[in-house]
Amino acid sequence: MNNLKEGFRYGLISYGIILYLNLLGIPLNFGDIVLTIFSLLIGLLSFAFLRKRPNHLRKNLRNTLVQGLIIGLVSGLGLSIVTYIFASLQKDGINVAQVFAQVKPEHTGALTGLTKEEVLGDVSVLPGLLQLTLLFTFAGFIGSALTQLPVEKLRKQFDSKSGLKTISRALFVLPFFFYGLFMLLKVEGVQIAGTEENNLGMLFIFLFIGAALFALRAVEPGRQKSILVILLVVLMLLLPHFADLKQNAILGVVGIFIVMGIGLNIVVGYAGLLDLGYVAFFAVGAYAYALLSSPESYVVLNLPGFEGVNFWAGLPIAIIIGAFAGFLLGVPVLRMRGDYLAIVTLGFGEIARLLVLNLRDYTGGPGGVINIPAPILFGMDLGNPRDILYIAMAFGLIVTFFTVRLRDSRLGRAWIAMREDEDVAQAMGINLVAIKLLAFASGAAIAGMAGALYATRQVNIFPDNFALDVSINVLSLIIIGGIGSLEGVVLGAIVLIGLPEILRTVDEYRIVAFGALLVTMMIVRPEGILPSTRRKRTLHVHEDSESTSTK
Amino acid sequence: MSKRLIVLLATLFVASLLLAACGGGATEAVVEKPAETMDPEMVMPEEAMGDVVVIAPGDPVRIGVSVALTGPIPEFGLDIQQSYELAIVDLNAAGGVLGHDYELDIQDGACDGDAATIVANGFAADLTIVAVAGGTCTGETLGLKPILQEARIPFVSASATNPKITNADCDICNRVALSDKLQADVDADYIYNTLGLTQAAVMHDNSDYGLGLAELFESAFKALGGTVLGELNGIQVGDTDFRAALTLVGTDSPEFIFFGGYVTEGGLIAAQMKEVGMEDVVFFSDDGVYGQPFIDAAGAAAENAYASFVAGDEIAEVNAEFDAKYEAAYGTTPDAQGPFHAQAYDSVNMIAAAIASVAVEDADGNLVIDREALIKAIRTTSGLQGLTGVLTCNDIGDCGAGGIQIFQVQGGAFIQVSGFGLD
Amino acid sequence: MVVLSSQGVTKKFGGLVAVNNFDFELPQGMIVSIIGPNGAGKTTFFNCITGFYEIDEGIILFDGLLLNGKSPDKITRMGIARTYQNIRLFANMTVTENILVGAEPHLKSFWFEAIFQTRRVKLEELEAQQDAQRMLNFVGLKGIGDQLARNLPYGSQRRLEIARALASKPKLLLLDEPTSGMNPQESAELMRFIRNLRDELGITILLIEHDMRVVMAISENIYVMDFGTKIAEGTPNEIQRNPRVIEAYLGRGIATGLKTQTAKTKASNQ
Amino acid sequence: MIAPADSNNTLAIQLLGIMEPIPQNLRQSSAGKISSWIRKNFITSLGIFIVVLLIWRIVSVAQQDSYPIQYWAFQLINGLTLGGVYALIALGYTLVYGILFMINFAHGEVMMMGGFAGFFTLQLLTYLGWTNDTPFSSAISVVVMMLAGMTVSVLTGVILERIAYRPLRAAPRLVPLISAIGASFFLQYTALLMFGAIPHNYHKPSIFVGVWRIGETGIIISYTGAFIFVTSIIMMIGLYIIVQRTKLGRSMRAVAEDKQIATLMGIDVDKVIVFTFILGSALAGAGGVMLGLHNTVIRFNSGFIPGLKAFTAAVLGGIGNIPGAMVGSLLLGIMEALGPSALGLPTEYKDVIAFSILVLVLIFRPTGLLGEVLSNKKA
Repeated sequence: MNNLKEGFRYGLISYGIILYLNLLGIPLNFGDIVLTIFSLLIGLLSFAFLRKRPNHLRKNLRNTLVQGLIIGLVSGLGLSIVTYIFASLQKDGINVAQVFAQVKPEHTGALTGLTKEEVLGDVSVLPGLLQLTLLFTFAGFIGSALTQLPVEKLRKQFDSKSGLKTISRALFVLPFFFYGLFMLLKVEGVQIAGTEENNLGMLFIFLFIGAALFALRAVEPGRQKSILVILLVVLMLLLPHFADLKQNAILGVVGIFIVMGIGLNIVVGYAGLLDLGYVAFFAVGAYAYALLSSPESYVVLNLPGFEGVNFWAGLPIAIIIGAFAGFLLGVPVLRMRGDYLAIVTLGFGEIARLLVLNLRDYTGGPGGVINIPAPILFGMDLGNPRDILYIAMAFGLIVTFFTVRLRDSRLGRAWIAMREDEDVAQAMGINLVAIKLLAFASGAAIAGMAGALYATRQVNIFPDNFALDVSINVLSLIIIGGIGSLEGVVLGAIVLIGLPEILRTVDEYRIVAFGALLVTMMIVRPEGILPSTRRKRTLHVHEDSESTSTK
Repeated sequence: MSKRLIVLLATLFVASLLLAACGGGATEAVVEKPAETMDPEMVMPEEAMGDVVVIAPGDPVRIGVSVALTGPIPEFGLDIQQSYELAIVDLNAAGGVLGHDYELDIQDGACDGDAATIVANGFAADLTIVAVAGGTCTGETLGLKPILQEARIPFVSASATNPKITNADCDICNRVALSDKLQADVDADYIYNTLGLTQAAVMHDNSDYGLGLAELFESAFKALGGTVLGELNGIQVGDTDFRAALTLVGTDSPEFIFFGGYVTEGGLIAAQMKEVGMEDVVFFSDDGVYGQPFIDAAGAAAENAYASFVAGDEIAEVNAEFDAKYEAAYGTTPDAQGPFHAQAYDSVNMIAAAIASVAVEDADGNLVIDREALIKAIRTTSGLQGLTGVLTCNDIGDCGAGGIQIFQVQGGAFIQVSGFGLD
Repeated sequence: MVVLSSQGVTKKFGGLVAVNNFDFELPQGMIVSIIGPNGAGKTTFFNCITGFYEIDEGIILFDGLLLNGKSPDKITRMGIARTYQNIRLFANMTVTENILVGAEPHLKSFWFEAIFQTRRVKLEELEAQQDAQRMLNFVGLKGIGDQLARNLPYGSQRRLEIARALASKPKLLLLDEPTSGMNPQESAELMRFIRNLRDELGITILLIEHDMRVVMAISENIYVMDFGTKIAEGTPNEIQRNPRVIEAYLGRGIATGLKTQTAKTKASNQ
Repeated sequence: MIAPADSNNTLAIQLLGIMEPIPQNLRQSSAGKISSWIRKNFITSLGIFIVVLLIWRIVSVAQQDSYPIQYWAFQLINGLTLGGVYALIALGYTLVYGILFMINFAHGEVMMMGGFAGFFTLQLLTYLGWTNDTPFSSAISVVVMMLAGMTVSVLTGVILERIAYRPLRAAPRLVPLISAIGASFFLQYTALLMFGAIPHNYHKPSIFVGVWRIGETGIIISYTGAFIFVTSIIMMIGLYIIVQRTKLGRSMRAVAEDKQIATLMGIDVDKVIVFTFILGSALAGAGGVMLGLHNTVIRFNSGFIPGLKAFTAAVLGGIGNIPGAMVGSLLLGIMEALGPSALGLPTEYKDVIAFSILVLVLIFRPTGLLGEVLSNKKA
């Protein structure tokens, strides 16, 4: 009996997930293949649930198979009942979509194999639902049967030395493989499924960069590594030439976020100051350059004889003003700690945006600043996405250089000491005021730099571009990537900024997936995908030592 | 449940969502396309690279769409998108252009310059896009503008009304919507001369559209001799309690409130006015507020509120036909969804008419469209019959037909109270 | 010569007077202990010296200079270093890094020099690293410089904390219950080590200690605190015989119970 | 470059060289007492300077355009209502923070879910004709809506805790915060996909349609506004009693103090935490429904801005402190309502004012108005 109960519970959970996806409108957007997808999912769920049970239960074949059947049956019946209710309502002319926006007749049709007219007409949905239930039950059964495979044994075999060697070799080769795939798309006549070759190419680029980061980490320092680095750098430098406009545009945004991530990493990762208002400095940099350069800005219009600066003159000004803003905002928060610091910086971020929005006589208000000139170097207009990407890459390298040098200096040590224990750090003779302000100011200077680049890339900037979600994105990307780790910033930016751009056409699903990804990552790998080695140890020790006091 | 199990579930979940995100499965398998259906860009005649778009026989003519499916006014965006789709269905039913169908490449411009930049770069990179319909909002359209101009792709916006959109320097910028300047003038004139109100309070939603219109209205109303009390007072999109702001505005005892902004906030302001002692104050707003969603949002308080909107001179019949088709296809009336459907339908038709006028068939049976000729053809559109009236572009790309008319909510529906169509 | 002196130091927390009118003198090169029951205000007095708490009344002088109102980092720079009762290392930094942080007061390079790696920075870092190695050797932590501080065994963590304090080359070292949690053997070893510090480096040492064997064996002068006030002062012999001290420690108990009693209280926190 | 050997370094000098060398010649500052105080308490002086500026501004504005006293009273009432809404959400924030020391960033979304549940219940009840039938049935329908909203919010909150927070209980602060941010996005866009992007408009049950007019003063109180204010006060008191007086409240406080020891005392920590989430989410659900009734609109992002403001309010009052959340919320509401007219600014500045007040308060009291006064240096 216990057995059935357990299976029933798993079944309900599976049903919950299926129902959620159902209400999210997956049948509507997928059409007929939705049944295949759902069945696969049920199979996977059944497999996952049943594999996790203790060994003696898992080994019991009959028990396992029965549970698998129950899981499939419960979710199948559950979904059928709901679908039947929806179908009846729809037949009665009640628009279910007024409550659940995605539950339209087509949605019901996709689940039952009928057309919209048939659902609304007098064709019964019951045969379709029977088929659905049977399919799910079968899927649950197969999933449970799969648990009997000797997975552990296979894995053990793979984990042996030769397996590891294969992996590290694969890591070495992977970036080149993806680069190859990307280039293959450029070859005349070659097409890879679907109409979105552009997005597929983009995906290969991201895979290339990601794989390159992993490969670099896996390879021991030495001649091998130097060769790898040189090869990868050359490929990276060539990349913008092969990519098309949209790909370069997306990479450009990713680049700008990488620069910002490196800056915020100083504040949050090294100095341990939780800053939720980082966008303020980004906005300051962007507006500083925009107001000084756009022929339609308040400054240029009201200063007689002033025609606006070019990008290379505006950039240092933006950086300095950004740093100054960081210094200024740093002063009042010197005494605050933890969550109070977080909310005050968040407040500053909002204040910055709202001031830009409301001081419309000077900033252009909601109308923004338009016609911001492109960077010009030796008479060349560098405003196109490819050149912007090159500039972003250059900026990334420069700030990485600066950050690494700072991190390894006594200032970096002082930051990390402060993050570890503020009081003791001060008792060691560290001037907390100075290093906190330095952290804020250097982070802000980098954001200012990114802001100027963003402004010139966008041509027009608006206050809405500097909302809270920018801060949240940057914070999330350094945490997903691995806080305190510079490769992590790159990877985080690709995962959180780049990938969603590919999926932009499919609107809101990407943000739901983004939210789910953040939660999942925090549970699975709180230290990030590519953690800095030191940080990784912190988080795991915290994790396994629940016995230490939680102060 | 163990932690790892949760983890696994969560992973599955993400995976399935991502799968969902991939839509129809753009990345299902790697296959090599047969040579005869090669990508159009590959068969482009070498001597004409960049200047013309060559479309192989059987391939569609592709029009990019930037539309606000997310952001502050997704319901308007959806309305516009559905109208674009209807226009394409009608055009293809009428035979397309020289045997080629039209096809839309719909992207979410999110009512935001940021998203539009990426969308526009995508269009610029895709050499098969001949023209763009959109964007929905002013900021979005300004984001499209520099990139499309560089790429020589003309656009026609259905709903971006800010005066900044079109100017003499931009030959690819066109719109069917009427400029806010015109709207502000008509509104001010109607209020001052027809309603006889002179004491105004002006509010806005601090968006480029709402604030821009509020400022234009303020100057137009003052020019007529009216008084604008106090400063322009702004509200924030996303807030829902505007009583404090309205109380402040109410201290000056205005005869009416002019609100520049969108429908949700407009509806809430109209409703909350009654709760702060402004029962007798007239609510007057703009084309961002016109439509059924306003009446839903304001409820009973919507009665007697005014909104201005575009109305053409000979629209009734064609519009009824369009409304019927729309309802059949999407299950709601266009007016319940948003206001700009007629403009959206017209803008695609305008693009199609221009394409039809410049497209030629070459010796190999390919369709050839010259980009510069298309830009010129759109700009010189003249006398095109549309849902909104007769479309004729002026030299800076304002092509809107009809005129701004005033509507009032009477008995739970917007009733036209000025201009053509009234006898 | 007196290194550290206080006159009338008073520190209040709300209604509670943690340190009350405390007068204190610490001659150069001596090892002096402060003892007292839990909550007597010993650690609070440490915190007053190191600038952690701002004192409400009185003055503290170090080398003839006023410490009142100075921030902890400045006081450390003047030559006072300390350790903590419950070890407070930078747990996620390596052993060497911990010591380098301790050496902060002697590093003079600026952050922008670090960016361009000027010769001065390189030299300074090299020296600091070598100093740190020497320091590790001195405290017997040779060869584990690259380990994370949190992974060290307890005794080594204590040593590391002292090493970190020593890295600032202090004139005065404040040790807050250095032997707590140690067995007698380790304690004895630490005592020798502390005496060496004084003898070889000439560092004046102020101890808070619960273990009476340690206190009596090592101290040259002892201050006894209870309820924030000084109740006795003198050499170990004098203190052992002072009836007020015995009463403060044991209530109305007897002197022979002293050792067992302290053994019980030693691990508990203040 | 060596900073001058002077103890009176300004911030700027400190910035140039992080650490000054050990002073050779330390001497007492010769400057006057005030200037030395300012130097030591630089931040506080900055705060005082800003406050003086503010007062000056308020006085000069008041002389210029003087509003009648009724106006201020009216705005005060508007502010109290607004604050009441913030309070319902802020109480949940502060409760969870008080027990778990984590910012439940998704709390606003929990409220939004309740608002949707309330909306659909209202639709159903309107269809059944309850809402406008008799005052009694109308009142019942409000109660049913509230219950529906609370149920859905509680479900959301509990699932959230189970999936997104429980596995992270021992992790460092940033980790649950990011998880909560993820959950916030997830819930928001789930609502967007499930219920559509289009705003849903509440139609008030008849019992709530109407306003009180106070004499000839022109002051108007809407029924819903009064309802919100009174409910939030009652809920605050109820919550306070639960936490301070009941056995469960004692367990909650024990868990807040030390989870390990609470376990040793025989307290089921998981249960207590789940209960905390139930309480907080129920409040949020009630808040969501009331917000919907008051402002008549709910949509997928309805939770975000109120959530942010409520969070601000909770911090303003001292996060973790129940009366503090109430005080902070009301203060924030009042500042938003009164601020623009008091400072002579257009209404779009209300959020600037709100966030500036937050910063200002935290400058003087780094742990909020009623937050426990941790000596900012713990030994």
